[in-house]
Amino acid sequence: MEPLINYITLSAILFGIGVYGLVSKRNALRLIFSVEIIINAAILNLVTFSTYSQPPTVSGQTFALFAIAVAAAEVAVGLAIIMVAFRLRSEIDVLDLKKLKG
Amino acid sequence: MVLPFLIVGILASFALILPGIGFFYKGFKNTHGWILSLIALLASLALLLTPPAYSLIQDQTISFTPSLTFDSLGIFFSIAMLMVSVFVVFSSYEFMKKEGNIAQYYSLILFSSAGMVLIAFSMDLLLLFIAWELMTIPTFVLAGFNKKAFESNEAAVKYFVLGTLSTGILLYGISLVYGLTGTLQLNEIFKILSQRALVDPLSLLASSLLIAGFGLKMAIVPFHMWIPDTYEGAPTTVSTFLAAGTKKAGFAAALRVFLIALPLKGLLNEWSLTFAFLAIITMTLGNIAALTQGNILRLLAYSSIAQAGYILIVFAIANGGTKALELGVSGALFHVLNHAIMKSAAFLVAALVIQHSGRADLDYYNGFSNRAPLTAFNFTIALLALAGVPPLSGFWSKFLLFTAAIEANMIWLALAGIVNTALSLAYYALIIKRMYIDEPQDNVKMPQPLAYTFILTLSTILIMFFGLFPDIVISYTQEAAKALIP
Amino acid sequence: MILTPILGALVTYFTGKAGTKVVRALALAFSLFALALSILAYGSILTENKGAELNFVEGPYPWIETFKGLSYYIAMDGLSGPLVLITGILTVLVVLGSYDLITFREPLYYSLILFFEGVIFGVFTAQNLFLFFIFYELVLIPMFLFIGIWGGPKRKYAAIKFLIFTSAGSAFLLLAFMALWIFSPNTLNIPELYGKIPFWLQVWASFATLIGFGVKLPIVPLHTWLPDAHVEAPAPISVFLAGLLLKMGGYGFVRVNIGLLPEASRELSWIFITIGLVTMFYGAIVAMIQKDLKRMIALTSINHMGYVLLGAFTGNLLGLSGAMFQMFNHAALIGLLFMLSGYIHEQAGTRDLTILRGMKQLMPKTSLLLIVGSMAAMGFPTFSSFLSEFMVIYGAISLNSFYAIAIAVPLITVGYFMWMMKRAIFTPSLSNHYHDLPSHSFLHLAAYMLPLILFLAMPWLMLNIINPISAKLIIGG
Amino acid sequence: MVDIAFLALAAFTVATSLIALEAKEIVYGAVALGLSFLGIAGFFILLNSPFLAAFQILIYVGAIAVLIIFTVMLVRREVWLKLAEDKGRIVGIFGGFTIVAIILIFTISSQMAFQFPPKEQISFTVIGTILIKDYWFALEILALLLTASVLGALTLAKLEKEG
Repeated sequence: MEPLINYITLSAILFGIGVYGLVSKRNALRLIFSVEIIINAAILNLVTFSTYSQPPTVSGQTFALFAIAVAAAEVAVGLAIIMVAFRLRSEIDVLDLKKLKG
Repeated sequence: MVLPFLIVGILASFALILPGIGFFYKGFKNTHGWILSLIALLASLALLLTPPAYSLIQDQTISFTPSLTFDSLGIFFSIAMLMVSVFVVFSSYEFMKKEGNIAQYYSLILFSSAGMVLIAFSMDLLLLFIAWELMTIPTFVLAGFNKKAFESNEAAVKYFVLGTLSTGILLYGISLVYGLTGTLQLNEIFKILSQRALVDPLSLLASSLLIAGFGLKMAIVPFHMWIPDTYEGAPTTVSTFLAAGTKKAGFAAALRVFLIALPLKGLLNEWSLTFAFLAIITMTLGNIAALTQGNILRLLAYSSIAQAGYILIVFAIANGGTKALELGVSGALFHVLNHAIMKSAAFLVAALVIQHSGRADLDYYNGFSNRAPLTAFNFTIALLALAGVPPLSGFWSKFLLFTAAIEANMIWLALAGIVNTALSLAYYALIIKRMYIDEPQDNVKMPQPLAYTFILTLSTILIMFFGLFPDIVISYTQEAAKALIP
Repeated sequence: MILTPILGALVTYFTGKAGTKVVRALALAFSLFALALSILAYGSILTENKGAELNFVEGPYPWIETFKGLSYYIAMDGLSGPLVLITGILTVLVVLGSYDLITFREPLYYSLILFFEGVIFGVFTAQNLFLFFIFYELVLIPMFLFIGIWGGPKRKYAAIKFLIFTSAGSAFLLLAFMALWIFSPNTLNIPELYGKIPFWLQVWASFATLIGFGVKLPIVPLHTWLPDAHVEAPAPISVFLAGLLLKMGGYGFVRVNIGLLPEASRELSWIFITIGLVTMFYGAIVAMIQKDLKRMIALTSINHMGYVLLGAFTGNLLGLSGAMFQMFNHAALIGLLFMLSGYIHEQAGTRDLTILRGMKQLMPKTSLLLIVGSMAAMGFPTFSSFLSEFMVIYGAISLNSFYAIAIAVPLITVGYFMWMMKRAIFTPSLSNHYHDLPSHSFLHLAAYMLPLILFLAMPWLMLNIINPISAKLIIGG
Repeated sequence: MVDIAFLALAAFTVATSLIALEAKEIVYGAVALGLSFLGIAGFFILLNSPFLAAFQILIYVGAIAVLIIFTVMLVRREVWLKLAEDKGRIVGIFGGFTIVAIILIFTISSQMAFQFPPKEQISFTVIGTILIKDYWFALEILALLLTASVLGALTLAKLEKEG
């Protein structure tokens, strides 16, 4: 087995990729991709810590279970919102959504 | 201990029944949904306000699960948040006259309220997280509820992306806390962490991530960019719910996590400075941005950011000794309650105007006092209370917070707060000026529907009552503060 | 006592639909009732010679249990007595004076006037710092609306400027009071705080109150809101503004700085006195070059309030009593001048001193009043304002003979009032369409002079009430 | 030290997530995202959590990824298929690296960075016990949450009669 740091590094990299996507992408779907990658990094963290904790506990895995289910619910709602957006207009580029100025 | 279950049970069952009725019973009307959801909310509120509820606080024997607590802090937050829900539902009556999907609208509000109540009572990160999501997910839908309007949809998209981001960040922070301690119970986390000789640097990272995660809801400054857009675009009653309700839940969660699980000696210094810095930035930026807005919703959104800055003071003074903390927590709780009332009232006036005229620009408010005298008066009171003019309720809570800052030897923080309060009076006064002094473009009387008038007058009465007799609330918040501080 | 006008305000507002006559009558009735109350109170303090003690004490009733410091505590002593009296007088006169000058939205106007009166009573009688602060802040709201709704062409700007300046000032005040509260969490009742505040805190609090009260007074670098507010406000409101609002600053200095922070006031008195002198000179000199009659009068009041600051911090009986006396006198005389400027503006259509002329022929009654009022403002020895200015200057000189330069100020004042009168009254006019005052207005305006003459003839009426309290304040305790 | 399986999986996951963001065609991006979820499931097996792995494949790969792909395909007829030029790429890369660096700095300075997993492992069946014993309430709330989100999603996705 690896030392813990390898897993944390991996999840950190995934987090970083998510942040990169959030900052640089301007498409609603890609933004959702980025956020999903971040959530996955967090879930990976949870499971890792669950296995590595001393003495071992499973509450991390339980949490991961819940988190996965919640993420599914969130994505369902998010995609419904995207569908509405799609219906309203064919463009869903967030830059174009900038009718409301920040 | 039964009470949280009962309340969540009531809210959830009504939330489940509503769309069921709406689906099967074709004659389902706005009035029905309105009455049913009001019954659920008022019943829950009544349960929280009855004396037996308080005797239960002492009785910790009946417990179904260790992840819930039933303390005065939770009761206080639930009361404040349920009040907002009542306000919102009450005034939605007018809004929903024109909309479809009535049952779903009320049901989602009830779901979200159940989530807020649960957040206030959770003592376990898992439950807190689930409750957080139960509160958040329905609001995504609510923000985009007006399916035919671009603005509403844009608001929903932005809110959704930022909302899920906060979920992700929160999850990451929680995972680190879990990795450090191997447990999710807030009490246990504190116990385990405080036994360690050294403070693990990871806990610093974890708390920053948690600040960011909660901060997205609380409207703290670097995470505030979605707020004005969303509040402007979403249906205004929903904006009320977001600004006055779910934001408070963010504070409830943050108070629990930061004051119960993470008040570590080695961390406190970094924390207080970070939070003090965030508080100052948040209030200053919020107030300055509010000064330049020409849209009432954006103005209120920025002012709500500024108000979040005041509440943040409580986290900044965690290092300042028990007395300061007690003052601070009690001030923060009071401010949460006040802000819930004042902000709801202010947003609801905006909602009323938008429904009537479709206009959210400030120019429409010129000469408003002639067109809708009672509404204008109620609005004025709410704005003055937001500005912290004595002896309205908003003054006392700010006063407690600033005093706490002085007590904790952070006079500069108190000074920043006071200067900001004076600054904020400027843009509130500008609105009052428009309403009472400027000439209206037209002198058409604006209808003042009964539901709105009732709720606005009620809020005015509450603001004045809490302003003249703040003792009632403060004695309670102090008790809650004592419960929270070990 | 405070409740009467506030109650009156509510009643007046809700009878608004019954027509303006009813509203006026009601407002007058309530203000007369309040005046009667204040005369009674004043009289009983005077006759029983209890100026140094607290009379008509209400409280302290604990208001907020958890804030130990805050209680409802109201009382009158020799310091508040004259100010309460002049508040009562001015309110009646302002209500009377508004008949001609205020012509729209009367219900709101009169109810705000009564509300204002009640709050001012509160300021002058509160014996608890918090209570004081609450009333102090509350004054802003009616004043903001007065200027904003019934003001002149630039009223919006003036109202906002006024609000921002004064609310920023009170922010400092709040900070000072909070610091005092943290130091003494159990009470903020003024009588109980005497002599219990450590010196370092006194110094900090003094600086905070210097700004806080200084904005209201106004002291010189913080005065810029005043001319704008005065010029834009309608004449009756200018009377309130100069007659009562400015007094809040002076009252605050005496009550809080001299009373609660005596050591710091003594040590720092040179700062306050310097600022007072600067304010006097500035007010006098700038008033000299004004073209607008009303703006000139406004700047005069800055000059006069400088006396208050100077007198209050001389630290001797004469100066302090003089300052208090000056506040009372100034309220009456400035009221007359502002009302006059209002009438002149209405009748002559201008307040521009370069245009205004020949009032002697065209408006004899007005001219008479203007001469009399100017004499009072100059400190001419026929009015009690002479007495108070004399007391202040004498007190200052006896402290340090350098302060003798203060004598120059009345000279400047005399100079520009003379110039004004020569210009406006005695220069022959070019046109002749001005109308003189109706005689009821003349009577009403003359009523402003009553207290000035009365208290010159019988200064003991005032000094018997003031001297005990200033003696007590100077000895400390 | 480092397991080959770990390395390979890590490379796979990182690569697929990058492709998910960078693919020209958003459909390929969606597929890559699904694959990256699959990679995460692989780590769960490496971490002795087969139950979680199964769950991840079921929900994330089986439901979420498929849902996303469906949405993408549904909407693909439209103009927004091609991405606009991404302007903030350099800022984005910088932001990503900063986050990675911060997390790593904090982790390396932590005592637990070089921990190894304890010898004894708890069977995943314990999860069931915990769910029933400690988190039954959270489970119920989760059920509520799912209902709420289904309700919300249906409300939004439903076509209104007027169009």
